[in-house]
Amino acid sequence: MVTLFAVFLLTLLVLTAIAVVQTKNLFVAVMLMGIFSLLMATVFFILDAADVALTEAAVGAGISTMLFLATLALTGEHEKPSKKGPWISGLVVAITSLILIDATFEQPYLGDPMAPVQQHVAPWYLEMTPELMDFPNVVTAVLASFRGYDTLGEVFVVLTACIGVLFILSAGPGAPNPKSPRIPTAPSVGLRHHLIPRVVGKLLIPFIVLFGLYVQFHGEYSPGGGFQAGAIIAAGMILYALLEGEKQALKVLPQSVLIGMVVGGAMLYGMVGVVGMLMGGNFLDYSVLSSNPVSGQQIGILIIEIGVGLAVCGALLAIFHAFAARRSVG
Amino acid sequence: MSIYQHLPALQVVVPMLIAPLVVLMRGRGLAWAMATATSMMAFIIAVSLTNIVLETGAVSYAMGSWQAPYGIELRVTAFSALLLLIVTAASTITLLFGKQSIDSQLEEHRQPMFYAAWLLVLAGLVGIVVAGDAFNIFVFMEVSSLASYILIAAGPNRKAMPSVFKYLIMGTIGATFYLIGVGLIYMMTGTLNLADMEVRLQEVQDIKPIIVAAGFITVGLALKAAVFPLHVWLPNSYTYAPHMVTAFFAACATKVSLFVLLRFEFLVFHQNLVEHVGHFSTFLIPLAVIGILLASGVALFESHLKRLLAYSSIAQVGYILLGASMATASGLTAGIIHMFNHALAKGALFFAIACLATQVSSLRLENLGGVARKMPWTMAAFVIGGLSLVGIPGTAGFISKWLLISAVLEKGTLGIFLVVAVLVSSLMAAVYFWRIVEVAYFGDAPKQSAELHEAPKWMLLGTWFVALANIYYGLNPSLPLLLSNQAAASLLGQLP
Amino acid sequence: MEILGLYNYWAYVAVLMIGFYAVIAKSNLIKKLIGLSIFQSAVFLLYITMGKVDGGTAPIIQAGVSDQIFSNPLPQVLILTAIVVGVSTLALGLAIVVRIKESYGTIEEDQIHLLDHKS
Amino acid sequence: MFYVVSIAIMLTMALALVRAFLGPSVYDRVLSVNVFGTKTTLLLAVIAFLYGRPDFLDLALAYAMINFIGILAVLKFFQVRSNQQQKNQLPGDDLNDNRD
Amino acid sequence: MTTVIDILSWVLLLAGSIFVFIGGIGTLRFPTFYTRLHAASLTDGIGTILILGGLVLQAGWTLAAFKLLAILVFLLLTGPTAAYALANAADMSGMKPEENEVSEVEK
Repeated sequence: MVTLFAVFLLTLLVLTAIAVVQTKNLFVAVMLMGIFSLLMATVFFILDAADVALTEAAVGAGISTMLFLATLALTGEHEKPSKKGPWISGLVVAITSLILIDATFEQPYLGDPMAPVQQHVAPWYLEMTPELMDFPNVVTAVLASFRGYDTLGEVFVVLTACIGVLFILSAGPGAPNPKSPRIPTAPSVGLRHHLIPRVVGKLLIPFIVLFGLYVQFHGEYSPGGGFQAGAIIAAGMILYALLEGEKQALKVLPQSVLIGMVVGGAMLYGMVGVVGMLMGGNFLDYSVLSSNPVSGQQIGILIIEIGVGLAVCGALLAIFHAFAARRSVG
Repeated sequence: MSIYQHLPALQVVVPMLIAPLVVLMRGRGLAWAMATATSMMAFIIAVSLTNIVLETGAVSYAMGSWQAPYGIELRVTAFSALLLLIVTAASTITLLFGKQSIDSQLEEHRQPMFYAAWLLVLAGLVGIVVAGDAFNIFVFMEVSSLASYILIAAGPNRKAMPSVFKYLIMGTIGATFYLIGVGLIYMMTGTLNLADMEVRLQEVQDIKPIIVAAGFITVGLALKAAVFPLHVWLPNSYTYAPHMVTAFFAACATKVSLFVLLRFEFLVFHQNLVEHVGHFSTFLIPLAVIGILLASGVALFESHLKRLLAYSSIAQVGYILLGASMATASGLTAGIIHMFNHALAKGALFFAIACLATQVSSLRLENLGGVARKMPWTMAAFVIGGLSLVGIPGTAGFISKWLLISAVLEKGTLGIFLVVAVLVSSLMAAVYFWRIVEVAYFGDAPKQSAELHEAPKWMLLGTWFVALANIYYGLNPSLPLLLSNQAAASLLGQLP
Repeated sequence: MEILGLYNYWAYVAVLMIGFYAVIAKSNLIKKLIGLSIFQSAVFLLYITMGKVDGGTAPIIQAGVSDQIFSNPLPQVLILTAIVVGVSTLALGLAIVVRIKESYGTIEEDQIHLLDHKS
Repeated sequence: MFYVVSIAIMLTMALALVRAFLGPSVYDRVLSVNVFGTKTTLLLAVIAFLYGRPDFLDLALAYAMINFIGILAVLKFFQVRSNQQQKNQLPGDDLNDNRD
Repeated sequence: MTTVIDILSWVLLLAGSIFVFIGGIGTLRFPTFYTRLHAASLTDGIGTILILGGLVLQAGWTLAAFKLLAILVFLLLTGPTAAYALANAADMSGMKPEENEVSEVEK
């Protein structure tokens, strides 16, 4: 029955994707992308991927939409009709999709418990996590420890994106002056004139941050963890910037502090690995952090999740501010 | 636990963890000094790893002490050692000698982030090279790609932005294709570890998802490696990037993708897909040959020096691929050693161009009349690099051309055609270099030439260092030859 | 139910190709990035689909409940990473688009092409 | 029973989606995104019960938050845009120009 | 006792679904933006209360009930705010309630 739900939602998903590509108004496309992300997240949830659903909602529907809107405010929202003939692209796409569809017929059915994926490696994680880590969320265990090196790489991808956006937007005619960072007037007003959203929004910000902290520190027991928490807290702080204006938000959390958060978070993660190395284990081996390997794992995972949360929150906020503080040119 | 056991991890971790600190460096030249020192450290680690690999064979390292396939494995073989040497050496030399060029192209307040991105490219590339896990390769591919977009976007010309956007789109498509391929393999085998994949694929060989996965991985990595006809992002990106970035990328960026491609083709797919060798060769030999000839042809008529060399790079990717698609020990050795020799030749050429660029306003051919009379040392180094690229005896390029031709000749009649193609393209290379040399040595000086001086001494030193390395490894190719031989043997290890 | 067992895969192929089409056929740079997002999302769907087990539940072990079947945690971990990579790429791409708009005055690829060849 | 509720919510989602496709004004699209977001929150809450895992209600809460922030971001976008138009366009130019 | 609570909760859930669905029809079928907003936001409010209320009865005195109430409070605060903000934005942009659908066609 629930599979049928997924079928229904997937159909909506495909229709939404078509509508996104069809529309000529980029703002509409971004709104539909928000719906697309929500649908995708719901499908993930139905397919038992609670952590992924949380991330997709926070990142896809939340952060991406805001980044798109901040860009649209600078670039305009109308797509001009392209003179490019769609035929060659259509052909490439058609051939590729035929190949992929053809391959699906030899793939295991949805939910097949005998599929190779369910036989190898994964059962080991499910079996060993309670024993080695002593907490219930296997996704967190795999993310933070068994494949912690991937997650380290992921934190550095975020760091790279943050450096990149700040670097790219530090030049050009719309860049804030490097000597005296002057914030443009238009976005700095915030939503001061909208009393009701402002009051309600300000009322909710502490709860959003609190919820973010809950997601951060409860990530070993329920869906969540550093990345989701970072995205949620960043969304809360972005709400503050929307309500009070960029100027005020940057006064509370200046870019230098945000960069410090990113660097600090990434370093914290890396340092846990290095400490593990110094204490006689391999890089990112948390078992050696304490005399008891299980509590060593728990300490290590707690610290690196904090690092992930700090880095992601700082990076997403810094990226958002870099867009929002830019003057629109021409 | 001695430090030597941790070297595979340190190789990646050192540049990666120092990169965020570089962002915070505000003093004059401090960011540069830190990045250079880190890069040197990475080079030293690469040298010691190479020694260990030559002594004891492949090294494996379990991240977080979780054994593969449950944890992530790092694996350094002779092949990866060679790549590590290329990448870290290219980064170190360009950073060490290239400061003046970077200073002239980038405002000081943006430099800390630039150098941090540089270290992240380095960390990403070595991360790919030492990774033994298919998904980990994807993660580090993204670290290095995102950071390389930053470096290219640092180019002063406004055209840098559209070219880096094109690179971003195509690079992401390539990475996503790779991810689809890995997903399909994972779906059918349940593992992500490359060595484990090799074993478990035997049970499910020749079903469609695996064949499709092989196709997607090949196409995705070919996109990243700028294999003809998926090269369209490369010329503009190389042209408008800062000169030192071009020198760095031309020496190693596409080769790392080729390295992953070869590892997948030979280690994962070869034993497990019937006729895979045949398919691989039939697909790639024509692509490689057309790529070599077409790119060389375009270079013949190109007048912007950097774009000319960028097209030549595409042709060189074709050589590497041609060697590899022979699927014989000699062919692979030729392809692999060409990675090394091409890095030397292109490094010298782009270094010389950076020297030129400190003096002349435009790198178009018509602007360079008589420049050799004012900058004799720079142009002499350029000529050495050019000779090496053409494959004149006594230079490193000759070694790889020689090995390539002898490997190709083993193929019988087909080989003769291929030899003709290689010779024709070498001739074309000679012609386009002659065009530059002719203009630079015998051309009429443009009006403003009175102001021209020789390039800064320090940069010249770097240029000559690389240029002389071309000659050194042309006369004494034992180290790269040894590594490529071992690499080829390990790639073909289990083949009958 | 048999035939529906592959529906997820078809949906992923459809979404993948819609995104791919937008990336290669559209001239507007933001539309390309939107297409890229769709394209990457489709891969997420592929991975999550293969991890589902019939009658399973999310891989978070419940205290006091025995004999539970869990879906596969590994694809979920991979996709968490991939989502982060996706949004990072998107942010970088948007920053580049902003700079292109400032220096060219347009975000249409064919117009940028024209401007480049005029100068 | 939970099935009936989820089906009703999903049908409503479909209806909101149709409204999002049809428009006609941009505000209609924003409205349907909002409706869609609330319905997703409810659907998640119901499915959490359907799966017998009420600990997943965190997700529904997160969706509600993100949805709200998204709507305010859109509001801010409208405000910035109308500021720009006041600056850039001739007075008397219609601010409600949603035409392509 | 449990059956009474069960029946009550079913009634609430069913009523909630009906309201939500009616709201969906209203969003689709009403002629102008403001009427659609009206349909959506009003039924959103009552539908949310009923459905989440029904779920609370199902959950009993657990952490889940507390979370449901938190969601309820959150939705009740943000729903009308979002509706107000939207109406305000539309109004500021010059779209007037008395206009009929013909004048606001986008494409």
